[in-house]
Amino acid sequence: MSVAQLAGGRVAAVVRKAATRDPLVIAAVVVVVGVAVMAVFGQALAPYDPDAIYVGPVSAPPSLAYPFGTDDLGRDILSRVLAGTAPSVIGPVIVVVASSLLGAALGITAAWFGGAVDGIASRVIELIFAIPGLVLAVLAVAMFGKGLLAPTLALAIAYVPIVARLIRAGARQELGKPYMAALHIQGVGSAAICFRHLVPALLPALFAQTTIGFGYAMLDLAAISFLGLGAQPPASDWGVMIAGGQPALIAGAPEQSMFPALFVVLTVLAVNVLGARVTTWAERGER
Amino acid sequence: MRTTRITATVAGAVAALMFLSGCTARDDASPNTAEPVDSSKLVSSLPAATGEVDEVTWALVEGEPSTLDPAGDYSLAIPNLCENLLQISPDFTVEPGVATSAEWVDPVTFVIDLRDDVAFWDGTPLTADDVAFSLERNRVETSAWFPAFVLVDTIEVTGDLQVTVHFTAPDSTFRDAIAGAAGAVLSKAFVEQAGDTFGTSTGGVMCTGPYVFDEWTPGTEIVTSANPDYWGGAPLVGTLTYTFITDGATLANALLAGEVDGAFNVPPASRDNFAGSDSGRLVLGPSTASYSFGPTNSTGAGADPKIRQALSLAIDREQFIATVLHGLGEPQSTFTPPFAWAGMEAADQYTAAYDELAAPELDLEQAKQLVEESGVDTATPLVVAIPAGAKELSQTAAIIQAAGAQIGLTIEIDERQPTDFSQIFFDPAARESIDFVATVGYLDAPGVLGYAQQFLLPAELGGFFNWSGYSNDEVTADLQTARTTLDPAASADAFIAAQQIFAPDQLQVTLASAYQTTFLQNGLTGVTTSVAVYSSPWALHLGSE
Amino acid sequence: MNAGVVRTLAGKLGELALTLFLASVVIFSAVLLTPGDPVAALAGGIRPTPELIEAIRAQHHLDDPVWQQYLHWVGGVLTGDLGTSFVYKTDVAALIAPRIGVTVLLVLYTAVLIAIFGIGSGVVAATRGPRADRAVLIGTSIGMAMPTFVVAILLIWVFARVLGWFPVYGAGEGFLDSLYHLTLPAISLAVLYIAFFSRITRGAVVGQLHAEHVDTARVRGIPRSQIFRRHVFLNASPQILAVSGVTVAGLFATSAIAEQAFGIGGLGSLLTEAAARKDLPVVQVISLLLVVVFVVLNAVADIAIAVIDPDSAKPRRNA
Amino acid sequence: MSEVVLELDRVSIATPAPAGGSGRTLVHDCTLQVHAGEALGLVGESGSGKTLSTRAVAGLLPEGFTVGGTIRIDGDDVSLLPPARLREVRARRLGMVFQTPRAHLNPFRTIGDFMTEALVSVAGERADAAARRAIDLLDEVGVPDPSRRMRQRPGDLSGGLLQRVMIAATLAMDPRILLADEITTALDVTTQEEVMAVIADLRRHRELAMLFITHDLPLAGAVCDRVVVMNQGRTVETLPAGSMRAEARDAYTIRLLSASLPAAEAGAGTVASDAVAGVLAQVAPAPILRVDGLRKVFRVPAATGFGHDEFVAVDDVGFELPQGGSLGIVGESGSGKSTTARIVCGLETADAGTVTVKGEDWTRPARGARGRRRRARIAQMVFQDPYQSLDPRQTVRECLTEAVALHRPKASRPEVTARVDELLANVALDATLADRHPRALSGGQRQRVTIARSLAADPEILVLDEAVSALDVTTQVEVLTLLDGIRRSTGVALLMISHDLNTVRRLCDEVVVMRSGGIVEHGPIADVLDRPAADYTKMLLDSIPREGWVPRRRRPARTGALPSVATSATPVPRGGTP
Repeated sequence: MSVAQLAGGRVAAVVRKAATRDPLVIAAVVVVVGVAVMAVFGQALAPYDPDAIYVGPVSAPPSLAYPFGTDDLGRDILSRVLAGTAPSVIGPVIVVVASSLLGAALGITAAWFGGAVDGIASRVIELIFAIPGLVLAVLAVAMFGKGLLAPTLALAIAYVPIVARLIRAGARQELGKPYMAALHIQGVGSAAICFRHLVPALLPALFAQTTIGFGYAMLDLAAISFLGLGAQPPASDWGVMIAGGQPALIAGAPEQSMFPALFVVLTVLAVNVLGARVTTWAERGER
Repeated sequence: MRTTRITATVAGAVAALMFLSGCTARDDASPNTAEPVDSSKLVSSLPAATGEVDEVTWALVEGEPSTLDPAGDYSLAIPNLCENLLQISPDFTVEPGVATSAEWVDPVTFVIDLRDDVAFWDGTPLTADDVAFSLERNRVETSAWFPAFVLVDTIEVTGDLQVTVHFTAPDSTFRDAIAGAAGAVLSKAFVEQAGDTFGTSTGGVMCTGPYVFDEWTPGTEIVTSANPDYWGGAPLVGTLTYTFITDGATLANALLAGEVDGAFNVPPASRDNFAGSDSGRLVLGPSTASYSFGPTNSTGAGADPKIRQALSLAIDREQFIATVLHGLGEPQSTFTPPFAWAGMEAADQYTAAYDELAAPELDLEQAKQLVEESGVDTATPLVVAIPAGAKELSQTAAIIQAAGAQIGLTIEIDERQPTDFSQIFFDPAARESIDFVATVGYLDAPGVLGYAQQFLLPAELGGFFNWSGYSNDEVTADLQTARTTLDPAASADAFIAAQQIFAPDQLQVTLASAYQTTFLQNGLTGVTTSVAVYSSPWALHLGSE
Repeated sequence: MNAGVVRTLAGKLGELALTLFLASVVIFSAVLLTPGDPVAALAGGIRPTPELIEAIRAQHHLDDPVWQQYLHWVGGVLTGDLGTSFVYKTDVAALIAPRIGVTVLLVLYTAVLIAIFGIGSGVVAATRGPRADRAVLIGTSIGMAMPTFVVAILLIWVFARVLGWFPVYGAGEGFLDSLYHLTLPAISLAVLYIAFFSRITRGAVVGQLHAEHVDTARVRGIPRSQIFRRHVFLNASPQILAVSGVTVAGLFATSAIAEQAFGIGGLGSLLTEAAARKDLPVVQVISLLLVVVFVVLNAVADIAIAVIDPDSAKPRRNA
Repeated sequence: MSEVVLELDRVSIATPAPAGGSGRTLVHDCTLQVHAGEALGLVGESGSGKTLSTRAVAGLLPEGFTVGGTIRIDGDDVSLLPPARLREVRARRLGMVFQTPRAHLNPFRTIGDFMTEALVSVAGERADAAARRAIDLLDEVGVPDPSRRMRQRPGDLSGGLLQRVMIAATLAMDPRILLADEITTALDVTTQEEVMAVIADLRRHRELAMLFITHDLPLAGAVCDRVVVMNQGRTVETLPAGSMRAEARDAYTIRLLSASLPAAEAGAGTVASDAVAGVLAQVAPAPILRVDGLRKVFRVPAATGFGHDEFVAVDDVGFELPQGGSLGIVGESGSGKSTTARIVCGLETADAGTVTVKGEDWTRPARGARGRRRRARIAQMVFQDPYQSLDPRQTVRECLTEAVALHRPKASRPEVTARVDELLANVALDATLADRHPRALSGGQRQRVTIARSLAADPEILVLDEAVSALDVTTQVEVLTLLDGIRRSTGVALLMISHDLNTVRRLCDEVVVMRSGGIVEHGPIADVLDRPAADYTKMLLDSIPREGWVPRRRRPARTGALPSVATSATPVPRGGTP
């Protein structure tokens, strides 16, 4: 059985279990699935070409034809929110996937070998930890110019220590348990101990951290776009739309900022709820 | 049950957020009034103030200057500090200033006579030495004002208060140029002493203007105060402080909340907010500013006049003005804006010629045909570069993009940081990856030749922005004649002859001219409200009503 | 002072020095990794002549070996010579110095808000019954999903458009006026962290409420308030302190968002602006400064924890 | 009969009721009376409800638990008292001492603070007077150097000393009755004796009544006047301590009594020693395991705060385990017995000495999985905590299949399945349990799974590291009987590590007594346990509670905390960009 299967099977089971007992989780799953659908099919679902100007009146309030209103160039905000989903979501996904993989690898390596390896790994973790994610992202922008790629990679690195610390602590705790000693004495190979016993034991914590990390990554990347350092026009993620709608906000047309903001908040909220509940259920299942 | 109640409450909270976020009724009228403005109602300056004001805070929309050296950066803080030899009036006529007279004594000799009562802030009297030094400073290639001096042979001090400039050829543009920042007067002793720090927050500047430089707190403000010994009379404002607000929304907030007393170039997007303000007023003035885009390469589609003409035909100017400028501008037929010659002797001649030019029109069919005729490969996307952070230009780019899409051209937008963006202007490599650059340009001093020389002449004759390799011997000859003919009428004839040839080629696709926008708190008056603010001490008459 | 605390202090100083050294290497190497020639940036928009290039290279030691450049940079930073801004051509110290005050004030203000409302609501959630717990849970769920800039523009909208109670631009002058001006920025920065601290506090307090030593105190008849103060909150405080250093240090970075939204000329807005303009010397110095703040605050938090809990100072032997 | 200070009358306790239902009743009927000056033992195995009943008296039930029946403290019905008064009654008349003193003292506050807190805030004494009284009390319970202790924190004191501190603190309010909840369970036998001696003294001097909760029937019998036996939430029987065996009627009580036979009676004539005598006679005396001059030193942080102290865990230990033989290693915590076992199994590396198994040098841990697998087919290990010994994510069958497949790589699927079923049968585990996860099994069942897993390799040596210590006494007997049976049927040699002489006597032929890393005594089980030569062995044996046992103070209490060797990693609090 591969790690992926183990992970998929377990996580799916836990989610299923959680959802049957908890309507809030159902709501969160609906939002997450909805956002995922928007990310994949956003362009197709958009009622108008998101970049086409003057599809409606300029800065119009929400109406039947333009449910979220239009922006300062007469573009349909709903279409833009839909089209902006993918760039808003892909960044955080890359950040959490990359940081989870790197962090888990680093944390497990440190806990597994201990001693000098642990010492070096821990120092690397502390070092990265000492540079706040936003600063690392801004530094990356200063070096490589604006755009989402550099901050995304920078955040992926910045998030590594959080995962690595968690996994290192969890792995040390797990490795200290007698069943690990029993497997060792049995002569089970290191790879088998690691991937069949240790990694599955750490997956719930990793999954929970991943959801929390996703939320933070989304907020951080949106903030970077808001600061004008991220997605560059005409590519427009939610952070850019929120920033771009500010003059209209002052002018009494809040929808240009608020609808994308609502989607950021809803997505993060749903992912957080899901992560928290899955953690609770996973913990209960373990005890 | 517990969980359902949480669901209900979270759902409720989200609904409340949604309610807040836009489903509320508008608290004022539709925000997109973009009524055109009657251009005859534009105001060049507000009535001079009569009352003193202790302190005025002025926001600089262009942001914090990198230097206060007039040769180094364009900042609206500079004209109140450092005067030019001649003064530009709000209506763009040139008047004596520090120089009582500045005239041609023969076709290649220009004599500048100085006032005898001008002193620097530190009390040292202004001498011809200082003026010669100041002009000489601009004769290096790295100066922003170098082009004005290309025909200068030598600069000579010919008296305590007289400087004589010798030319290699007559230069009809020189007098107007030194009314701009090319003629800024600096203290020789101070500049030499300050060295590299001149103009920086630590080094400061030493000039003769109506306001004295006090302090520059980087990131926060520049504080200046009235020069009590100003030769033209001390200003009524005790302390004039500049803050830096580049973000349009923040600026609007600050102005509407009364945190800032005034600003130039306020974003047109906030027009309705300003118009509805109880605390201050939006004043519209004439300007030379215009929105345009032009080619950056001698190869590729951008260099093809047909493509430029096609794009021009595909862009609805009225819609552009309504959307981007919120009605605060008007269509413009060529890159040289009419206000540039408003104060010149041959103004009528220029106006007549301008009126004969074809006004921009919308014709998609013809545009598509031109694209076809041009034979360019429409599969290759064209790249438009714009400076980052300017909402109006990113809207402009989006509009160009949409226009391109309508006539079968794919256009990409490359938003660049100020440093990267400025690279475009001096580094050919930086231009390679782009086809067009969209900008807002303005002429800070009177004169019609500026754009024409830079865009149309061969590089070695001063065509610094002639990146598309435009070359027309007739135009070149006419423009050279216009510059080297001191007789205004003859010079105008030469320019007009050239303009008739080059205008249709749209070396810059001009989209619209923008009015000068000024927001000022009620109770204050006296500022210049035309484009002359860039080169004249605009706060000299500022004060209370 | 307890031996454990001394040990923590000594250990922390060593770690601090090492982390700072490594961080300075990482931050310094940013220049080396940056594509393009720094000379172009240093020349700043002017067409550089060969002589000018030579002069710039010499002035900024660009021809020295990398390690010498590093030593030169670090030496400069240590002696107060923070380098020259690519954009402003002035000493970086002159750019940074006047902005530190407002950012520190903003961060402190925010920290106070977080402490009062975050810890306060966490304690309420943990001790005032399921109804309060639920209310706080809902509040923090939403709070944790509210990005700083969304809170900022909501506040601007409400206060600029509707209420007008607080200024929405600038940092004000003088202490009280500054506090008045920084209220909305501080709230916008605090919301996310209030939710975070509320969660942490609630978890820590609940954990201690069920701790066995609290049973001991209860069976001995110690009054509730005293149990809470001396046994529950005291024992929960290391967990809260542990995230405090990171949080306050992080605030220095995220203050960029509030500073940008409210037009405050602080360190954060300078950092953003410098990054946008690729003004690397400024970005480097501010980054290093933030790392220093982070390391120092974390060390302070660790020492505070060691004072409360001397056992935390004892290094554990790896089994 | 003297006055009743504590009375529980048909007390029942239920968990919080979920909406629309009723809570689970954990204690059905607990009835008992404690008279002034009397010591009443409350005995039962885990889950019998004895601790829950006691916590109900002290007011420490988790939120939402409901109590039925009547609890009277000194005649006052607690359900009728207003909350403030109830707190006062409990504070002044009850003293409670818990199982784990370290967890029950606030680690961040000093001993002095703990001692004086109730005196100041409940009794309203002045701080200096309270401090003087606290020092007197510490002195009374035999805490050496009390004024220095007042400034120390719990982390600086040993478990035995902490338990005395807790006892001293309860005395501050001069209570009528002491609730003692498994107060010696976590302590070594010698320390247990010290603590019990302290309590005996106090009771004599103060006429203190005591409710003594324990799972250890002989201990209760030795220190109490009467014993109440509790089973599955009900008090089943009350017996006079002196004549429990004679008067016990309830089947459960009798089972409990037979499971906890005092060591002196348990060893003689067990089947094990006979069988082994036979084995020894047939097989050549070549030992399967030989340990020589073993030494292991741990570095622990120095008490001064700088540098490291060396802690010698094992010092010059040597013994032999005959093929098919059984050797017990006994000793108190810190004696080095577990470290020795871990070195034998390759979980630790010795600093000096040799481990020889079947003539092969095993001193260094095996390199690589193949080497470990080869050794696994010779030596296997069973750990103390059966739950932690199993991967919580594997079912019993998955766990055993993994082990079988590992050692029989060529076996076909049906063969593996058959072997797993056989192993389950060997440990007498019902096949229906095979698809359960460890959390769904009882402690005894879990330990059977770990034993079955260790048998999967067909080992020749089984190392049992406190393998039954965590189990209830009746379960202990079952597991020990099972191990004995396995030994007889497979001829596996046993190396048994235990602090409990009683269990060692049940299973082993030979015994090694360790103390502070070294061997104190070594010999056949009957010789060592019945005719101990070393004083330490004698003291160990004397410390074991039995009928007629009187706890004595033998030596000054150990003052410092033992260096902790096996420390689990503490999770680091999460920080970062929240």
